[in-house]
Amino acid sequence: MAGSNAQRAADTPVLEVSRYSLSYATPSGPIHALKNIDLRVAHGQTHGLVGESGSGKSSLAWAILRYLPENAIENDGRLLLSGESLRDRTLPQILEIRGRRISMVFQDPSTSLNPAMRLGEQLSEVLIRHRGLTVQEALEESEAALARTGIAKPRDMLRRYPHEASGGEKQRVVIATAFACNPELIVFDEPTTALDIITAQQILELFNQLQDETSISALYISHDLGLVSRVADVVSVINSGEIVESGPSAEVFRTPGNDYTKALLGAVPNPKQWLGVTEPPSEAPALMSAEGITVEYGRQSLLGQLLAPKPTHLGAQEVSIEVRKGELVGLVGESGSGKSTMGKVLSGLQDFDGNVRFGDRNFARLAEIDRTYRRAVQIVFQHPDASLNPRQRVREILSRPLKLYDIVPREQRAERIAELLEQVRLPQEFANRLPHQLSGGEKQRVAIARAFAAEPELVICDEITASLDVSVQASVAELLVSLQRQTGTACLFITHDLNLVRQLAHRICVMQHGKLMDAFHRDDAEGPDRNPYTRALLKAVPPPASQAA
Amino acid sequence: MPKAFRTAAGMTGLGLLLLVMGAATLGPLLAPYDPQAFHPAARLQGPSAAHWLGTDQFGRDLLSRLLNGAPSTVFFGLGATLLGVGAGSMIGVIAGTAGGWIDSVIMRILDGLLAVPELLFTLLIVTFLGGGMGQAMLAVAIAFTPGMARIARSSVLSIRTREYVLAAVARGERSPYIVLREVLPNAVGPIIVEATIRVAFAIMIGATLGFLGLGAQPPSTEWGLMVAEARQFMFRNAWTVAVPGVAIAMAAMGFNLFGDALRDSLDPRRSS
Amino acid sequence: DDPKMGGTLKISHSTRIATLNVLSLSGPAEYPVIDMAYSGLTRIGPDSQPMPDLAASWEGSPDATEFTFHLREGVTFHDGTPATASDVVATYEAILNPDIPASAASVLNMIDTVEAIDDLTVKFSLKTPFADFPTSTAHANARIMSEEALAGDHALLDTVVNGTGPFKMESYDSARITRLVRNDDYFIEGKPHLDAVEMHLFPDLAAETTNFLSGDIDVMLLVQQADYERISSAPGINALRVPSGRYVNVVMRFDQEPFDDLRVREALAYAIDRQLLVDLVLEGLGRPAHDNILSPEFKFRIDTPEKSYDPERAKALLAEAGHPDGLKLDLVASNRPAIRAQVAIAIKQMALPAGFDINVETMPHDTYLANVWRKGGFYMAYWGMQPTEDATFNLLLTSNASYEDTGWMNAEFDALVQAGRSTTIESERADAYTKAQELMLAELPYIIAFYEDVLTASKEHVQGYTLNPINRYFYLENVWLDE
Amino acid sequence: MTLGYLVRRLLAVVLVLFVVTFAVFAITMILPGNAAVMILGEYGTEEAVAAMERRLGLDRPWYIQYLDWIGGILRGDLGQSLRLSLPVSDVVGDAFWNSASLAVTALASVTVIAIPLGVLAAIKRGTVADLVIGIFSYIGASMPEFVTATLLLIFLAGPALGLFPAGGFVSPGESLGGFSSHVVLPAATLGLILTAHISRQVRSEMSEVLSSDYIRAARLKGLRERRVIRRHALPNSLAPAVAVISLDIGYLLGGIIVVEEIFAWPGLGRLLIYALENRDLPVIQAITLVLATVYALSNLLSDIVIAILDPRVRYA
Ligand SMILES: Nc1ncnc2c1ncn2[C@@H]1O[C@H](COP(=O)(O)OP(=O)(O)OP(=O)(O)O)[C@@H](O)[C@H]1O
Ligand SMILES: Nc1ncnc2c1ncn2[C@@H]1O[C@H](COP(=O)(O)OP(=O)(O)OP(=O)(O)O)[C@@H](O)[C@H]1O
Ligand SMILES: [Mg+2]
Ligand SMILES: [Mg+2]
Repeated sequence: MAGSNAQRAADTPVLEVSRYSLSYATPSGPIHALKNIDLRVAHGQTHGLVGESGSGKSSLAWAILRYLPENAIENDGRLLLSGESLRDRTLPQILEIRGRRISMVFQDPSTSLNPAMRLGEQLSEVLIRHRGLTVQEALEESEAALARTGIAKPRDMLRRYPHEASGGEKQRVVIATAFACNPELIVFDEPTTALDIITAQQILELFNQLQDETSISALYISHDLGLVSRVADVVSVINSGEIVESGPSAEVFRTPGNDYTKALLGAVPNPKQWLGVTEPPSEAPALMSAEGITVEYGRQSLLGQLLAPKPTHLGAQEVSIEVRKGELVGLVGESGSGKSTMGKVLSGLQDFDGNVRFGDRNFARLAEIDRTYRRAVQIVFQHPDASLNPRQRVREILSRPLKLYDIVPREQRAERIAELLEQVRLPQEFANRLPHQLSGGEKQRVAIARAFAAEPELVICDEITASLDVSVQASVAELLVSLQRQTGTACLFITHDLNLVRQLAHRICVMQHGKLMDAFHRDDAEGPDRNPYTRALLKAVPPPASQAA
Repeated sequence: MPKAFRTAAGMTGLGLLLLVMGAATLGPLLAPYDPQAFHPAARLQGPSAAHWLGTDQFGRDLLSRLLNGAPSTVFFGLGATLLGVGAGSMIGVIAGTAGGWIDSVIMRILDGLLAVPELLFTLLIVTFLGGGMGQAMLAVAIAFTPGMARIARSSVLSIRTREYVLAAVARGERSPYIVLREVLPNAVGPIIVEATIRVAFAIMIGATLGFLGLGAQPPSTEWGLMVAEARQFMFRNAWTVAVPGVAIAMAAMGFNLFGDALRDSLDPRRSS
Repeated sequence: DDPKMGGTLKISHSTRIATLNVLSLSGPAEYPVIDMAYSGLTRIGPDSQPMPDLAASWEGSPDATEFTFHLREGVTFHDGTPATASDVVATYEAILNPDIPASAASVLNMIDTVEAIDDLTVKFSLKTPFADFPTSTAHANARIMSEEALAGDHALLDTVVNGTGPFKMESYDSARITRLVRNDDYFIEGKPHLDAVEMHLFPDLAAETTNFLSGDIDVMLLVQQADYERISSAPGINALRVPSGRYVNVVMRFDQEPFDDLRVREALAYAIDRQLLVDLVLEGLGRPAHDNILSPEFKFRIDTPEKSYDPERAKALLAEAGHPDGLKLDLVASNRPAIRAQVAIAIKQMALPAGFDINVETMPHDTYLANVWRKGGFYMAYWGMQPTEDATFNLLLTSNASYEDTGWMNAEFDALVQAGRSTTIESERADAYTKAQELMLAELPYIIAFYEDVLTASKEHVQGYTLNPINRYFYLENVWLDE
Repeated sequence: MTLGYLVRRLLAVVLVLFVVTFAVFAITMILPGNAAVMILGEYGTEEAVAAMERRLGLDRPWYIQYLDWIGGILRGDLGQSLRLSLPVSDVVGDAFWNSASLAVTALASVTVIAIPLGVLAAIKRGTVADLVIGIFSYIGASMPEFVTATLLLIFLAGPALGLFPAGGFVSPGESLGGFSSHVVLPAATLGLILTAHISRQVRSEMSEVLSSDYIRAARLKGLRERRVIRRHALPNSLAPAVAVISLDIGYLLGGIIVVEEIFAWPGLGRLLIYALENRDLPVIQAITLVLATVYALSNLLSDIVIAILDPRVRYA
């Protein structure tokens, strides 16, 4: 269907941006967020806007909606909606346009919906505002609009509060709101990023379906090339505020003309491209095996039970996972499926029932986990900002494991720290820095270095790339693999990114609702005996951009 | 200087604080007269060249008394807060790090103490301790303890689940290292901010106790007491009341503004 | 002008009326209430002499050991029951009962027996001669209560008032207003003039003053020195300044160092500028005293030599007593009322040049009562004026005084006081009291720097309002409103 | 919010109160001086004090006194005031209603003034209005009640203006006008510091809400600013404001002690000071109980209000 609407483009584009520049005044000088942007969205067309974090995508959206912060400075470039200049409008006029002629869908439905208002009111208020309906009419209309988004019991949903709906349901409400007044243009700013893969896939399908039905033009913003390739007719690639390449999406993806676009495409994980340790030691003996691990959250003291009993909750149920020497095992699953719970159990942070066997020793609960085990199993966390003590310098952070386990004599510590920094490809001077003086990727490298400093046998990586940019993601993943190759350390790699894990892992375990659903060798990923849930997951993953096109 | 202090409010706070702390440390040396000396010929006068801020009932120089009373007033606030914050943080940190039943028991007791309004609590304690500056200070400290403990505990709890602390636990670090090096240095922020604002509050409570006759006692030059002693002359010479009254407000305001600026500088989300 | 009848008199006061139990009450605002509601056998008049009250007349035996009182006829309590001799007997028996806390007990403890001769005659036999007995029966806490009330639950005495005074209790709210209304059956024909009296409580002095000046309060019971000038100069207000024998005294224990040495006590006496003290602390509303516990209002008061402020002499005396480098002392004062600490602080400053380095320690009144009063060695006390010489001496200074707090214990002094009370011959009494005062001034058990005037104020339309220097008798039955 | 939750909360309140009374009782017993000494003052000879102690029942061992007192409480009898010779329930009951009239007036006017002020400051962030409100709230938050009260007395009740009575109380039942003129200054004194605090909190909550994604979303729906503020922002910033107000009630209950003393308001605060000075234990106990109960209940009430304002909050 992509491209089918492109032919029907009317003469006047719905949106025309020309020579538009925007900068933000800051105490340390202006930040040029948008430079001479030229962009046209034709009638009924979906225009994708792709770029890294900070490239200026949202800035353009705000500019179109005339919702700029006070420190924004614009040049005299043009922003035209169906030929009418948006920049000449007074605020009351803009208020008439917003929601009626242009509407917007945001990244995170849980923050863009008012927690204290029923979903029905939030949907119907645009209808009341812009179409002058009565409350009753607006509610009926809302119900119909919600039904179109595929919600089973729309009347019921209208009466709920945001916290009573799932992320997917909330995003459907937001989308229904955006389509409610039949606007000329809808701006989507990463509408699926905050959702889990399967839901994201459904939302994407919904978008395509509604787009077909209404032929409303859309500006679709995303950092995910694969995703944009599935919805956009035309795509523009933006880098540091400049549009570096623009054209029909099929062309751009197949034959990227610009280096930046190429780099962007290259950084997208491709499951077919094996990055892992070349010799998967599949015959190696089990290093660690977790057997029947169950974690019950919310257990209370006797006093607590008396005063304020709360229900308990199973974070993991009878999960068994095995990691062999030198192996990289991927652990995937949607949000809340219990991946981190397993990571915490195995790194000795969470009490459990069941048995963890490590080498020839058994551990049946948290209290039995001792320092020998802790030294041998290290963990790296998701958030680079939170995983380093903000008050310790990199040197101190890296020297801790060396000191604690007496890995090298005191005199050689400085030298070893330099080595570690080199291994994670950071300059030696970084030893003197404080965490806030590092970028996210650099912080994550320090965290990895700290884990490897203890010379562990197993490293648990809990979503270590999730909060990094695509390009940085790839280099961190690559770094991990190269360290693994050098040291022979085994790794449990927790992630929700199936494409990524298929590039790295020898074996993959899939979790859902605290249970282990599936475990398979990477080669069997598309095999016939896969669990249905695994299949759904794999299907939901956007195929890498180059293939989609 | 952190950005939050470069605002008008931050600068005012810093200025007031410097003024008040200066008075508290150097005040007695700067006083132009003996604060207790009588000048019978010049009693209950307004500001004059000889007595910049006027004189009281005994013809004592108000400026000298103000400067002389600065240490007892300000250090009362600091001392009471320090004691209360110290004890409270200790309890809070113990509860927060120990967890389990120790935490439950401590929290239940704290809940109990927090059920009594703070000034009432202070009054009860100070009456039973027998009044006086030291007693009042202890009472304020005791009254502050439960609130501070709660703040310290929640601060510790929020730090305790940070990933770098988890990393230290997973690495096999021993508890003292985790508490002293990983948790505490990062948990003190909110505690210090709260403490600064509480100094203002302690100064106000201390002055109130002095005013009620339960805190500082004559011939102390504590500011609340000065207000109390001067009240009977307030219609004859409003200066006798206004001078110490405004001084108390300024001291409290200094700590309030400073505390807020400190909070803003620690919390970028709040800085405007 | 002829007194006009009717109207409500509003009196403001700043201390609570906590109880109406005649036997034990002691608050400054409680006295006017019982003075209105109750009568004693006798009452102290504005001239400080005993005057008839419930007793129309009385006579004593020449040796002053037997006194007979003749009650008025036809007097009834507010509830209508007749007031007779048996009520008087019951009241005095209650006062003397050791199980009942009674403030008048220490003044009346010389009573041996009290008996009703008939319905209207009561006879007292005393253990020891006592010439001032009719003054003692005027004690403010010795008002006559009904036998029935005394036989009942004593807890009721706190709130239920049934007296024979000119006003009846109408409502009693200890936190706000106490209201009394005219007793139409009062035993003095034509009195009281007022329909009602209201006592309004203002715990904050500033609030009280402002309300008196700008509100509808008619009488401000007690005026602070600081406000006196402002109040007296306000239009439409009569401020009343009654010279009184009320004093603040410095207690120096004879049995503790360094005040066991007379020279040290004298040194301190010379180190105080008494006129300045009056000016600074009392705003001039008092008279310098030169350590005589008896003020000029007392009949047998002697001319007292003046002690001028003489730090040099004080210093010399200190040196003589073995303190050539001066003395460091802790002087304790309770914080209520503030005058105690003020005098202490003034003394500290004045005595500096004489070599006294006095550290004033002020403490809350409860702590003071529990820990210092009658225990400490050097502290500030504060007493109201007593009705007689004998009462004054026996309150504090004789060896078996009720509140003996100096450890002076002088047998000669005791004998002189005893001699003064046991005769009714004026010249003998004058002689005994003169010698007693001379002895006291020589031995210097207390430093008494000034006598404090009693200050009160009323609006101009209030007529006939006066009070007694003892500040326990208010004669409100004479007051009328000229509106 | 379930019934079970409410019952548990109330039980916890009772438990807390029990601990509080026990502590108060125990401490009074350790220290020198008692009601008998205080009643008799300097006229208390040893015999008189002993007699008074017998009369008041203070000669019994402390635990007997406590058990006796607790027994009374369980029967609904708060005992007899030692100093005022009236049933505690009468004394404290009257004072309670008087205090309540002051506290409610103060709190109501504070709420009415502070919330709009805070909202205004947040909307007009960075403008003169915001600055003025900010200055006002810092000054307000830094003045102890006794200073505010004294200054108000000098300037508004003093001889120069004499706008309001300098103290005293008229019950609203007697004369509403009289009550109003008397309540102005004490309520203003109490109100100043609370207004300062609450408006500051509302401002910061409101600012935070105004910068939230859902407000942005609401604005981008083209809604008028009035609706954005009233329907979207206000309810969300009110819930935290209610939490602050309920905490401030604790402060109010403390402040009332000083204010009542200065303005001669015959409420619990003044009664408390009087009872403390006189070691009138049953009254102290009763007032502590009443104030702690009011505080606990107001916290509970605020939790209920918050649960109504914020549908996310659920107590079980
Ligand atoms: N109000 C502002 N003041 C100053 N700089 C700003 C402001 N808003 C955005 N910027 C900067 O402008 C640049 C573009 O930001 P923008 O939010 O448009 O990026 P983006 O492409 O949407 O990124 P992301 O994918 O992370 O959402 C960034 O460098 C950002 O830091
Ligand atoms: N400390 C805890 N107390 C109670 N419940 C918890 C706790 N930690 C996690 N849970 C719950 O346990 C379940 C599994 O959580 P877990 O963090 O293991 O998920 P996850 O797969 O790592 O999800 P994500 O991808 O979002 O990180 C979730 O429903 C979560 O809400
Ligand atoms: Mg963006
Ligand atoms: Mg996780």
